[in-house]
Amino acid sequence: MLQAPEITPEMVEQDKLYKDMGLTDKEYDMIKDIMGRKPNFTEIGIFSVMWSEHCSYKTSKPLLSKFPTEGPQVIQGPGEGAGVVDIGDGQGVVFKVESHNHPSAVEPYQGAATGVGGIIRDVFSMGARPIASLNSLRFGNLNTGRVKYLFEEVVHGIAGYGNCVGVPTVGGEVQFDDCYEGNPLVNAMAVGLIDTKDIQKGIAAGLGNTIMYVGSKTGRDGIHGATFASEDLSEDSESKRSNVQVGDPFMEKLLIEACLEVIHSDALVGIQDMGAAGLTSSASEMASKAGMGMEMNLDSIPQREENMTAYEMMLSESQERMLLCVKKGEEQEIVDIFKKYGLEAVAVGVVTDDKMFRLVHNDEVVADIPVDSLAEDAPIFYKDSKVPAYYTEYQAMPDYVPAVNDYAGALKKLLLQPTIASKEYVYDQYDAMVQANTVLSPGSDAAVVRIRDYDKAIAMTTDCNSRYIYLDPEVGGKIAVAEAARNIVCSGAKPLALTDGLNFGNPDKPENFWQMEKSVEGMSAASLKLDTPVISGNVSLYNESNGQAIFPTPIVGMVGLHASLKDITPSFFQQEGDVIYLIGDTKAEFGGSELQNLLEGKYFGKAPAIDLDVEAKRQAQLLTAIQQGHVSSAHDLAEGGLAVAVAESLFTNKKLGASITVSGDLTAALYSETQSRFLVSVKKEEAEAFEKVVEDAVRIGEVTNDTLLQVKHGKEVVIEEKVDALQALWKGAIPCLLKSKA
Amino acid sequence: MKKVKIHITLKEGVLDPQGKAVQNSLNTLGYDGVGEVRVGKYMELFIEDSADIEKQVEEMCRKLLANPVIENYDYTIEEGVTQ
Amino acid sequence: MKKVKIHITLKEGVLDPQGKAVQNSLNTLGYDGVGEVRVGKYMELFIEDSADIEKQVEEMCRKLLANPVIENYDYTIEEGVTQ
Amino acid sequence: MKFAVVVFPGSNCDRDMYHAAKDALGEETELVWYQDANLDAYDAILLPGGFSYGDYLRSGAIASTSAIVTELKKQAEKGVPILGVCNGFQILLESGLLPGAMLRNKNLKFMCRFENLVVENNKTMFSSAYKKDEVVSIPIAHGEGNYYCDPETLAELKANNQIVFTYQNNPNGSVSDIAGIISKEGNVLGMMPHPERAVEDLLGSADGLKLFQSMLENWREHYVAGA
Ligand SMILES: Nc1ncnc2c1ncn2[C@@H]1O[C@H](COP(=O)(O)OP(=O)(O)O)[C@@H](O)[C@H]1O
Ligand SMILES: [Mg+2]
Repeated sequence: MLQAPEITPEMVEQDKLYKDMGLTDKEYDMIKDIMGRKPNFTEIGIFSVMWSEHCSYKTSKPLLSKFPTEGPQVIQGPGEGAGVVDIGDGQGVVFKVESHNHPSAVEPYQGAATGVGGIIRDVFSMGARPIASLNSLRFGNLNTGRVKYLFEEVVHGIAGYGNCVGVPTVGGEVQFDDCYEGNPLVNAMAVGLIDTKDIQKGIAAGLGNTIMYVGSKTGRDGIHGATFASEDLSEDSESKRSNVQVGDPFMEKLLIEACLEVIHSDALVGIQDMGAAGLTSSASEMASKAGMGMEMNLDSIPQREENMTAYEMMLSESQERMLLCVKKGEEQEIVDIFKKYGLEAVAVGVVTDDKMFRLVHNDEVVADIPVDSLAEDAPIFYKDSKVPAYYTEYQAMPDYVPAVNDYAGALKKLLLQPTIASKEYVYDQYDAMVQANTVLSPGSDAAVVRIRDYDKAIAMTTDCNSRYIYLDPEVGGKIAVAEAARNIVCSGAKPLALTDGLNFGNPDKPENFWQMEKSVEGMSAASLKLDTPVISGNVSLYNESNGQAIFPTPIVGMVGLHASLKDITPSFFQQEGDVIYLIGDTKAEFGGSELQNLLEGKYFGKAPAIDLDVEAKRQAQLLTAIQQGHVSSAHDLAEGGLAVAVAESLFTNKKLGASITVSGDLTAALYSETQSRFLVSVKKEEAEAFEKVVEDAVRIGEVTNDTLLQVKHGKEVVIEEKVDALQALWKGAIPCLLKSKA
Repeated sequence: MKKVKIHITLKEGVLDPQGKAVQNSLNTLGYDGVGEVRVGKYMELFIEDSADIEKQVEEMCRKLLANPVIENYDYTIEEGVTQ
Repeated sequence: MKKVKIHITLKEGVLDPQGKAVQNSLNTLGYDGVGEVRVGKYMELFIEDSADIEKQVEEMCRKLLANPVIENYDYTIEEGVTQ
Repeated sequence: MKFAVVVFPGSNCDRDMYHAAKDALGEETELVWYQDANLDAYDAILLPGGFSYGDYLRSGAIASTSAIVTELKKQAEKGVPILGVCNGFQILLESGLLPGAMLRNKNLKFMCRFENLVVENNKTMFSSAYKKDEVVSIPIAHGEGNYYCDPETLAELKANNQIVFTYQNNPNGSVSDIAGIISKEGNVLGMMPHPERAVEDLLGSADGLKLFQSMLENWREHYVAGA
C-alpha cells in the first residue's frame, strides 16, 4: 500500500503520480492553481476521486442540464442523495438509480450486493423508509461459463443483500446481448416513502457544529474504487481484485432503523451516506453545500485495520457508513439513539467558516483544500462529438424484411430468447413481499406497492431497450422513457417522474459521446412530453471491454401514482369472455427487434419510429379508461411484438386461452416492434364505453377458456398452441441455458 | 481413494461481518477474552487417487471452491477410507 | 493470546445440499474422480489465554458455534500471534 | 387480547406481524425490543421473520442466545401461546423450544412465492379455524427452510400429531414436507411460511388470517367465556 508520508509533493509532480489516479496533466495544473502550491499525496488523492466522473460528472454535466427537472409534482430534483415527488397527503416518494457495473464485473456477488446497499442508503439518508428495490441488469449471452457465473452471482448478491435488509425487490429487467459479455451492467433502484416534513439534507451547517461518524469501521476496502469505476475494464483489472468492498446487510438494517429514528431528533442538522469516495465526498459535499468549511481529525475515525494512512482513510469505500452534522452540545442525544441498535456514533470533526476542507492526522495537517473546488466547482469538460459511421450506414439501409414461414415456430423460439423468457429464476430469489404492501410483484408490467392506510398505491418500473438506442440514440432515448411510462400506465397509475442510469462507453471517443448526447436529447423530449421530469440519476462511463463499448444503455426508472387502489390493473388476462383490443396500428418495423436478433444474430437498420404526441394521447386515454373501470388487464407491446404479448398475457395459472384475428402482413402483425401499442382486455359489458374513450383501439379477439392460443389470419388458423406448452418453454428457457454445459 | 481437506478463509483486510457478529455474540455471552473471529469454510472431498491429484485439487480450488478475489485456500491430501 | 481453530461439520446422516451441489459442479467440470463432498465451517478465534480455556472453548461450541442437532465440532488451541 | 411482537436486531417482518395482529385481526399489539424483555403483560407472543443478526453463523442462532429466550421459555411453560414465523421459527429451534433444525434449501437458493399448505392438524390453538386437510395459500420467503430432524424425533412428532402444516409441493427439501410444527404442550408453533403476509385479498391471499383468528378464539374461550 502506498504510504502517503513517504511521497513528497515534488514526487507527485515529477513522477506524475496523479496519472495513476486518473488525473490528466491539465487537471494537475488546475489543482496546483487552486491550491497555490503543489498538492501532497493525500490531497491529490482527494482531488482524483472528487474529480472522477463518478463524483463530479465532469463530462456528463453539460448533457444532464438538458433534462427537464421541474414540475408541480417535484419536491426535490437532482442534487441531493435522491429526488422526491409529491404523492399527496403530505407524503413524498424518494427514488434514485445507481450503477455498480465495474465492481460487479470483478466480484459479482459483492459488487451487486453493495450496489443495492449503496442506493438504499441514498434513500434513507433523505429520511425516507425504503419500501421497494428494483434492478436493471445486462449480461452477455448465457453461453459461456463466465457469463453464467456473473449472472447467477449478481442475482444472488442482490437477493442476499436486499432480502436481509427487508426491502422488497419488486421488479426490474434483464437483457442479454453480446456487447455486455465483458462488461455487465448492474443498476439498482431504490424507492422510499417519506412524510415531506421529514426530508433531510446532506449539509454541514452551523459554525462549530459537530461532525459525527456512524456505522462500519473504515478498512482499506475499495481504495480508489471511485476512480476505478471510471476506467476501462481491461484484462489487467483482474489484479485489482482486492479493491472490492464487502457488504454487511445486517449493519445496513441497523442503520436504517437508527437513522430513521435520528431524523426526528432536533439535534440533527444534516445527514449523508458515504458512497463513492466515502468520507471524502460525503464530508466535502456536506460542507460545500452549506457554504461552510470542515475540519476533521482522522485519529478519531473508527478503523478496522492498523496503521491506516490519511490517504487510505479518505479514499476508503468501506460500506455501511454515515456522516452526520449535529448541533454542538447535543451529541449525546444522537449517541444514545444509535446505542440502542448497538452502534457507536463518534465525533470526528467540526464545521468551520473558512470554506476549507482540513484534515488532521497524528497532530499534523495532512490536507487543506478549498472545499468548493472539490464539489460545486469541480471542472467541467466539453467532449467532442461525432456521428458514428455505423449510424449513417444503418440509416441508409433499406428496411429489413424478415422471412418467417413457420409462425408458431417463430413464436416458440422468441419465447425461448432469454431476454423475453420468464425471469422467474431471478425474482423467485428476491423477497418481493416483505413489508406486506406488494400488490403486483415481479412478473407484471410495473410493480405496485400500496401505501398503507390510504386509498392509493405507487407503481414502479425500469426499462431500456438498448438495441434501439444503439441503432438510433435519439429515437431509442424517447422509446426508453415512453416504454417506462407505458408500463406504469398499464398498471393503472399516472406516471410522475423518472430517475436515470446512464451507462455508456468511453466518452473520450467522439462517437460514444454523440450517443450520449443524442440519447439524452431523446429522453428529455419524451420526459417533457409525458410530464415525467428527471429527479435523480447516475452516470457510469467507460463501460467497455477490450476497447469495445456496450450498447448505449440509459436506464429509465419510473414511478407513478395510483389515485385509488381500484385502479390497480394486472397485465394478464382475467376472465373468459373478455374482449381483447390492440391499441395502435402496426407497421413493419424490425430494426433492433427480437426477431432480427433471432434470425440474424445482430441488430442493424432503423429503430422503430415513435411519435410522442400519439404516445401521450394513447397513454392518457388508456389511463382514463382504466380509471373509469373499463379495463380488466393491460399490457404494453415490447420485444417480440403482438404474438409475445398475447402469450405473456396468458402465462398465469388461470387456465385461460385467447383467440385473436389479425390482418395484413402476418410477420409484421405478429412480430413487429412498432411503438406505442397496448394489448388490453375488457369485459363485454364495458366494451362500448371503452371504445368511446380509447380512439385507437381495435377489437382483435377474445379471452377463451380452452387454454389454447389461437391466431387467425382472416379465416385461416395460423397459430394454435397449448398455453401450457408455450409457458413451459418460456419458463424453462433461462434455467435450461444455465444448466447446459458451456 | 484420497480424502482432501480444504480450508477456505477470507483474505486479510476483507471485511468479515459474520466473524464480527460471532465475536460480539461471544462477548455478550460473557467470553470477554475473545478477540477477532474469522469464519471460513471447511470442505472434505473424497477423490480417486491419480498421479496428478495435487494439480487437480489446486485447480478445483482456484476454479470453483474458493473465490480468489476475496479468499485464500489451502488443503491437505490424506489417505481416505472408501465410503 | 491463543488461536483456536474450530471445525464444524454436518453429522453423518444429515443431508448436505451444498456438498452435493459442489460435487455435481466438480463432476460437470470434468473431475469425475470426485465422490462425496461435505461442506462445513472453519473458524479462527483469537482468545486470551486462561486456565480454563479448553472448557471455555468447549462451552462456546456447545452453546453457540455448533448446533448439536445437525453438527459435530472439534478444535485445536494453538499459540496465537497478538493481533 | 394483547399481542407482543418481539423485535430482534435484523428482524424485518416485525411490522408486518404487527399489522396482521393489530389491523387485520383488530387486537391490541405492541412491538417489544428484545432487550426490554418482560413479556408478562401479553396474552400471546409473536416472533417475526427476518434476518436476526444477519442470519450469520446459522439462522436464529445468535438471537437464541439472548436473554429474552429465558423469558420466552418462562412464558412457554406458563402456557402462553408463542408463534414463530420463518426466522422466528428458526429461533425457536435454535433455542430448543421446538425440536429439529434448519438446513439450507435443497436448491441452495432463497425462494419467495406463494405455496399451498395442507392443514394436517386443526386441533391446535393456532389452527382451529381451519378445516382438517384444508389447502391454504401462504407465501414462503426463506433460504434456510429445509426442516431436519432425526428419525426418532420425526416419529415422535407424528405420534403426537405435532405436524400442523405441510407443503403440498415441497419446495425446500423439508423432511416429511413439514412446513410448521407445534410443541408437545400445544402452545408453541413454528412455521416457515408467512401467515402475516396473507391477511388481505388485495395482497393475494387472506388464508393466513384464520391462524390469528384461531388464536383469538381460543383465547376468548379460555379467558373470556370461561371467566
Ligand atoms: N432483474 C429483475 N428483478 C426483478 N424482477 C425482474 C427482473 N427482471 C425482470 N423482472 C420482472 O419480470 C417481468 C417481465 O420483465 P420484462 O420482460 O422486462 O417486462 P417489460 O417488457 O414489460 O418491461 C417484470 O415484472 C419485471 O419486473
Ligand atoms: Mg411491459
